Amino acid sequence: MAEIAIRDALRQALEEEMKRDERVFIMGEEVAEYNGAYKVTRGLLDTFGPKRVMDTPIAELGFTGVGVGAATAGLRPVVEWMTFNFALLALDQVINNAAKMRHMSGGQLKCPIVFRGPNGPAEYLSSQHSQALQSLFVHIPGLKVVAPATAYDAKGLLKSAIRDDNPVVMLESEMSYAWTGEVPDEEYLVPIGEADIKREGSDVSLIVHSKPLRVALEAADELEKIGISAEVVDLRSLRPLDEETIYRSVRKTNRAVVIDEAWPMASVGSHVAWLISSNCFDELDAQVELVSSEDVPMPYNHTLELAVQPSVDKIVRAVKKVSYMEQG
Amino acid sequence: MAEIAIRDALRQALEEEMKRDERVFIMGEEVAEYNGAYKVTRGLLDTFGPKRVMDTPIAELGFTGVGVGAATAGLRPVVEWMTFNFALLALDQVINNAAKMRHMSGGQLKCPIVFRGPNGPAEYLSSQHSQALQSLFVHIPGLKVVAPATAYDAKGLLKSAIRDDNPVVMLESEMSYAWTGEVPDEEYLVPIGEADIKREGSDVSLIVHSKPLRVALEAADELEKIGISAEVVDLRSLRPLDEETIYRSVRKTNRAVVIDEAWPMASVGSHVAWLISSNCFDELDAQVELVSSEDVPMPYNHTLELAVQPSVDKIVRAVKKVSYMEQG
Amino acid sequence: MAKAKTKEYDKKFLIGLLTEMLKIRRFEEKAAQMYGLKKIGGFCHLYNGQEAVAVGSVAALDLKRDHVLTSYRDHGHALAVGMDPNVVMAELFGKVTGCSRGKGGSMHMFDVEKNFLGGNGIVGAQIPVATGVAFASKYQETGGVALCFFGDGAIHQGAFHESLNLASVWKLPVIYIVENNHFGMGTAVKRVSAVEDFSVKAAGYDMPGRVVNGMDVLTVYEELGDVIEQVRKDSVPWLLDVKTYRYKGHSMSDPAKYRTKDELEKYKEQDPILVLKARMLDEGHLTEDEFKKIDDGMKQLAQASVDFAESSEEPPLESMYEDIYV
Amino acid sequence: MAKAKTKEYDKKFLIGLLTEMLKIRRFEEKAAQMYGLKKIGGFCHLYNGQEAVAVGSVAALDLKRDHVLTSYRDHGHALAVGMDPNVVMAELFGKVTGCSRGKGGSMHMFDVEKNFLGGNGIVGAQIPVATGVAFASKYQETGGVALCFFGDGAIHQGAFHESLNLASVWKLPVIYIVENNHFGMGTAVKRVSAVEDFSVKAAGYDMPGRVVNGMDVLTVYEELGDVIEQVRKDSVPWLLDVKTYRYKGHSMSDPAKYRTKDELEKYKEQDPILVLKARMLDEGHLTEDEFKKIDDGMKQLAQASVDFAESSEEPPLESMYEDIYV
Ligand SMILES: Cc1ncc(C[n+]2csc(CCOP(=O)(O)OP(=O)(O)O)c2C)c(N)n1
Ligand SMILES: Cc1ncc(C[n+]2csc(CCOP(=O)(O)OP(=O)(O)O)c2C)c(N)n1
Ligand SMILES: [Mg+2]
Ligand SMILES: [Mg+2]
Repeated sequence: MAEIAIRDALRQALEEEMKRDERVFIMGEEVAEYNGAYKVTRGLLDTFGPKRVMDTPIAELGFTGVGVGAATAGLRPVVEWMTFNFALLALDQVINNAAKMRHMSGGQLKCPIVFRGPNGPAEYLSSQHSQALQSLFVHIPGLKVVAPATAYDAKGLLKSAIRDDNPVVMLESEMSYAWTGEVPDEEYLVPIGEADIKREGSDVSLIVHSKPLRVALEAADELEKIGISAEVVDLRSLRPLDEETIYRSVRKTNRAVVIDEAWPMASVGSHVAWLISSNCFDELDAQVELVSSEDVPMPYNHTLELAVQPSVDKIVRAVKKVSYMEQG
Repeated sequence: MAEIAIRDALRQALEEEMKRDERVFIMGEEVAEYNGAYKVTRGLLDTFGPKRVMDTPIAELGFTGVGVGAATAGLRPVVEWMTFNFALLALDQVINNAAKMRHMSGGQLKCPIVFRGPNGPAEYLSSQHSQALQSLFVHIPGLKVVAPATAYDAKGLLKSAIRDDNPVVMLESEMSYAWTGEVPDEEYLVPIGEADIKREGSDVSLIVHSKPLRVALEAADELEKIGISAEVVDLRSLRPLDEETIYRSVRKTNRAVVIDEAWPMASVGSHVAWLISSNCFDELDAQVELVSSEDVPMPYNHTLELAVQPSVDKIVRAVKKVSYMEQG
Repeated sequence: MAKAKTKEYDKKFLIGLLTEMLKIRRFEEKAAQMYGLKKIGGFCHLYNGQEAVAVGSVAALDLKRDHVLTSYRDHGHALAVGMDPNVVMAELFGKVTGCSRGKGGSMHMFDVEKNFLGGNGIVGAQIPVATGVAFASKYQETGGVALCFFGDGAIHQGAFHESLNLASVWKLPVIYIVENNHFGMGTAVKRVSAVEDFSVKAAGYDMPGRVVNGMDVLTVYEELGDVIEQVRKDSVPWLLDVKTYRYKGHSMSDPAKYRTKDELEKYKEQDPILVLKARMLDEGHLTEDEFKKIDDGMKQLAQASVDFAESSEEPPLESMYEDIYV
Repeated sequence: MAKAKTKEYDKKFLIGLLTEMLKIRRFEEKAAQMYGLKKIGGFCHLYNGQEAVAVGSVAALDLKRDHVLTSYRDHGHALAVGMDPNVVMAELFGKVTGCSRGKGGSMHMFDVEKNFLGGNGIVGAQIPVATGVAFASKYQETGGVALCFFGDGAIHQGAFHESLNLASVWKLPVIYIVENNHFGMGTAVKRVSAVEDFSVKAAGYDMPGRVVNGMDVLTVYEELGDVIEQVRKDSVPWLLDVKTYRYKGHSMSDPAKYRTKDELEKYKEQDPILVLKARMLDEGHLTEDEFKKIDDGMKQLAQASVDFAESSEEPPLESMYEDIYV
C-alpha cells in the first residue's frame, strides 16, 4: 500500500481507465498543457496525447454538451469542471440531456459520462467561488452522484464511475486534494452506492460525506474524550444512497447528527436527516440534528468563512444536544 | 370579490404594479405580441407598449442576465421564463449574480427582480418539459421563493414580489393557470414568508405548496369521510419558510404528511419533513411521511405521468400510515 | 441562394424523394387529426411545409456512419431517416410500441439503429450534443458526419455559439443546419435577430456558411451533397441557413395569428411537394396517375400507423421505473 | 490597429493618465507583495501590463452617467474609476473597511457611487449584466453608456453571444471590450478560438467592431472617445478587441510556464507606462524628475493603502448574516 494524495489517486484512476479503455478521454479547461488547474490530470497529456486529453475553451455548456453527445455516440468522456461553481452554466446539458437521454429514448441510448471537479468551499474566494452544490445534482433522477473523501475512495469510485454506463457526477474538493491516504498497489474498485463506516461507535452516528469527513472524525476524537462513542458513516455515494448502512448505524446508536457543508435548505443533509427521522422513528432517542453550512453566501474574510462551515465544535455541540447533555 | 383565474390574477398584479411604478417592466419569450405562451401577460403590450413589455430572443441566460443588470441599475424587472425547465440555462445568472450581487458588494447593491413562470409537470410533455425545480432555487441564500396555489395568493404574492428589493423566484403552474378563486376588488398584498392554513383540522397536518394544494384539499375531504380531520397548511413562501405556522399546526395534530410534486431527494418536501421531525420531535406521534413525485423522469404517457405525481390516494395512504391505520 | 442545378436524376431517385415528402405530409396531417381527437396530447410540432429540408438532407447522407439530431419538431426527420411510421405514431399515442416506449412522445423520437439521436425539447440543446457526436465520429475515425438541425429561434442560444467555436477549433465533421422557417413560435426572425441571413455568423467561427433554398428538395440534396463531401474530406464544420416555412402553427395549440394569410399562401405556392412534382411532370418522370398512387399509398401508410397505434398496448405502470439507469 | 492620432493634449491631462497607470502598477506590486506575506489569500489576478486599457477607457467616460463592469481582474478598473486605494487594499485584506466589507475580496470590487458595478468571478457573467445596465440607462434616458470589460477567454461563453444579439436588436448603449491579453489562464487564444481577431465576430450581430492597441493609453483613450461618442449619439453597441498583455501569471498561484520569457520581454518593451512616459518626455510634457516624483507618490499611496488595511478591523462575526437581503 502506498500513501498518496487524493489528487494522485484520482490521476491514477484516470490513467488506469484510459489505459484499459480507448474510449475514455478527458476534457476540460486547462486539463492538458497546464496539467489541470488543481493538477489532477498532471502528466496525462504526455502519456495519452492531445487526442485523449483535451483543453477546452471556457464554454462549460458547450463542452459539457459535447461530452454528452460523445457519450451517446459510444465514447466514455470524463468532463472536468474547473469547479462546480462554473457547472451552473452547464446544468441544462446535465439535467435535461445526460440524465434524460436514456429515458427520452425509451432505453435505446445510454450516456456513460463522468462529470467531475472540485465542489464546496475553498479559501478566500467569496460567494461565487465557494459553493457546495451537490443538492442540485442529487435531486435529479437519471444521475448518479459520488462524493469521496479519502484517497482510497477517490480512486475506487472514479474507476467505477468511468466504467458505469450512466452519467455520474463526482464531487471532489480543492481543500482535500492534498490529503493523503493508503491506496492498494493492486487494482480495485469502490462500488457506487455503498456507504462506509469510517469509525465504529455506539452512542451516536455522524453521517457525513465529502471533505467534512475530516471534521467529523476529529469531532469523534473530541467526543471520545468526554465519553461519547461516535460512529462515523461516510456516505461516499449520494445517489444512489446506501440507506441500509445509515439505518443500521442509527438503529445501533439511536442518535444521529448529519453533517453537510452545503446550505441547509433542500439539501442532501436535510434529506438524509429526514430519512433517518422517518425510517428510524421508533429507534431514535432524540431528534436528528443537521450541521450544515450557515444559510449565507460565503464571505471572503477567512475568519468568517471558517465560521460559516461545519466545524468540530458545531458537531460536538449538536451531539451534546441529541444526547441531552447540558451545553457548556 | 370577483372570481377570477390565476392567470388573470397574475396579470392584474403585473398591471397594477406597472401602473404604480414606472420602473417595473416585463420581458421574456412571447410575452408581448403573443400575449404570453400561457396568456398571463395578455393585453399588457397594448396597455404599456413595447418599452415595458418586451419579447426576447430564446436566450434564457442572456435575457435573465439583462434583467439582473437592469435591476442592479435601478429598474424592477419581471423576467418570465416560458417554463422553469428552460431556466436551467439561466441558473448561473440567478445563483451567481442575482442572489449574490448584494453580498459581493458588501451591501452596496440590490437586485429587485422577479423571475417567474410555470414550474412543475403539465401534461403529455415527457421528461425535459415536466420538472418541478423549486429545490434548486430554495437551496440558495440570497433568493426568495414563493409558490402560490390560489388566485388570491398569486396576485398578492406577485405584487409583494415586485415590490421586494430582493430577487424573488415565483413558481406558477401551467395546470393551475385556469383555476379560479376569489380576489378582492380593492388592492391587497400577501406578505412573503407567511404560510396559510387552507383548511383547519385536528388529526393530521398536510403540508403542501403549489399546485398539489388541490390534491391535498381533496385528500382532506376523503379523510373526513373516514373520520380523520386534516389540517392543510399551504406554505406559499418556500424561502423564507414560515416554520412557526408549520410547527403550530403539527404541535396541534401531532402527525404530519408533507406533499411536494418535486422529486424526493434533497427537496423542499424532505427538508420540511426533517424540520418537523426535528423541531416537533417530542410532539410527533408518528414519523413524518413525504408524498413526493416518484423518483423518475416524467414519462409522456398520460397514465404513467399521473401515476408519477402525488395523488389523493397516495396522500390518504400516507395519512393512514402515520395514523397507524391498517392499509386496505 | 443557389438554385438546384439541372442535374440528371433517375426516376427512381426522384420518386423516392417525392414519396418521402408525401409520407411526412400525410403523416403530419394524420397526427393533426389525431390531436384533434385527443389521441395525442401535449405539444405537437408539425413539419408541414418543411419536408424538403429533412428529406433532401437525409438523402445525401450515409446513415451507416452519419448521424442526425434535431429539435422537438422531429416527426419529419424521424420518417426521413427511415423510421417506421407505426412506431412514430405509436409514440405520439404514448403506446409501449412507440420508439421510446411511450416515454418520449412527440418531441422525443429516437432510433439508435438509424443513427437518429432525437428529438430534443430544449431549444438549441441538441447543438452541443450533435457536436459531441461528430467528435466521437472523428475520434473513432468512422468517417461519419453529424447533421444538426435547429430552428431560427435556436441560433440565439449560447449553446450555438459555444458549439460552433468548439467545432471549428477541433475541426469536427458537423453540419449545422438552421431550419429557418422565419418564426420561433410567434416571433418573426427579424424581431429577435440582429442579422437576417444567419450564414453571416459563420465567419465569426472561421467556418464556411451558405444560404440554401429549403423549399426545393433537389437544391437541398445537391447543396448538402456538396457540403457533406467537403466535410467528409476535410473534417471541417459548416453552417447552413436553409430557408423554409411551416404551414401550421408552432404547435397544435397555436392559431398563428402573427402572420398573414397572404404570406402563408405565398409560401404554399412554392410547396416543396408541388415543386418537385411539377418538375417531374415536366421532365416526364411522373404522371398524375403515378402521383395519385404514391400519395394514396402514403395516406394508407399514415392510416395504418394510426391503426397500429390504436391497437397497441399502453406501457405497463411499472415501466415508469424503467429506462432511467442502465 | 489604428495608431494614436497625434492630437494635442495638455500636460495636466497626460500627467493624469500617467499617474493613474502608475497608481495601478504600484498598487498591484504591493498587492503581490502582500500576497507573498499571506496578508491576502485566494485568487488574486493582477493587472500589471494592462493599465492602459482601464485608464484610457475610463478617461473617455462620464462616470456620472456611464457604468463600468468587469471580471475578477478588477483592481485596475477599481482604481481607474477613482476608488480609494485604501478601500481596495482593505478589501484584499478582507477587512470591514474594504469596499465590500471584506465579503468580496480581490474578485469583487464595487463602488456604487462611482458607477462601478464589479468585479464578477464567473467568466463572462458580467456580459449580460452590463447589457442590462445599458438597458436601464436607455430605459431611463440617462444618456449613459456601459463599458463591459472581459477577457479573451470569456468570448467563447454563450453569455457573450446571447448578449450581443440582444444589445444589437434592442440598440443598447453598451461597449463590449475584450481585454485581449492573449491568454485565458494557461491557454493561448489561438488554441481555443476559431478566429484571431475578435472584432470579426461583430458582423454576426450587425454591430461595428474594431481592433485597438491596448498598450498605448492615448490610442485607447482616443478610440474609446470616438466610439463612446457614437454610442451616445446612436445608441448602438460596439465590440472592441483591445490587444494587451499581462505581465504576471493568471493569478498569484500561476508560474506562467506556458509562455516564453522572450514574449514577455517583447511586450514589456511596449509597456504602457514607458510608452506614455517616452512620448511625454519627447513632447516636453514631463521631466525625469517629475516622473520620479509622481511615481514616488504612487508608491506611497500603495504603501498607505497597506497601512490602512493593516490597521483596519476584521468584520464582526455576526456580519456573516448581513448583506444578503435588503
Ligand atoms: C430553452 C428553451 N426555451 C424555450 C422553449 C419553448 N419553445 C419551444 S419551441 C420554441 C420556438 C423555437 O423556434 P425555432 O428555433 O425557430 O424552431 P421552430 O419551432 O420554428 O422549428 C420555444 C420558444 C424551449 N423548448 N426551450
Ligand atoms: C465560467 C467560469 N469558468 C471558469 C472559470 C475559471 N477561470 C477564471 S479566470 C479564467 C481564465 C479567463 O481568461 P480571460 O477571459 O482571457 O481573462 P484574463 O484572466 O486573461 O483577464 C478561468 C478559466 C471561471 N471563473 N468561470
Ligand atoms: Mg423557426
Ligand atoms: Mg485573457
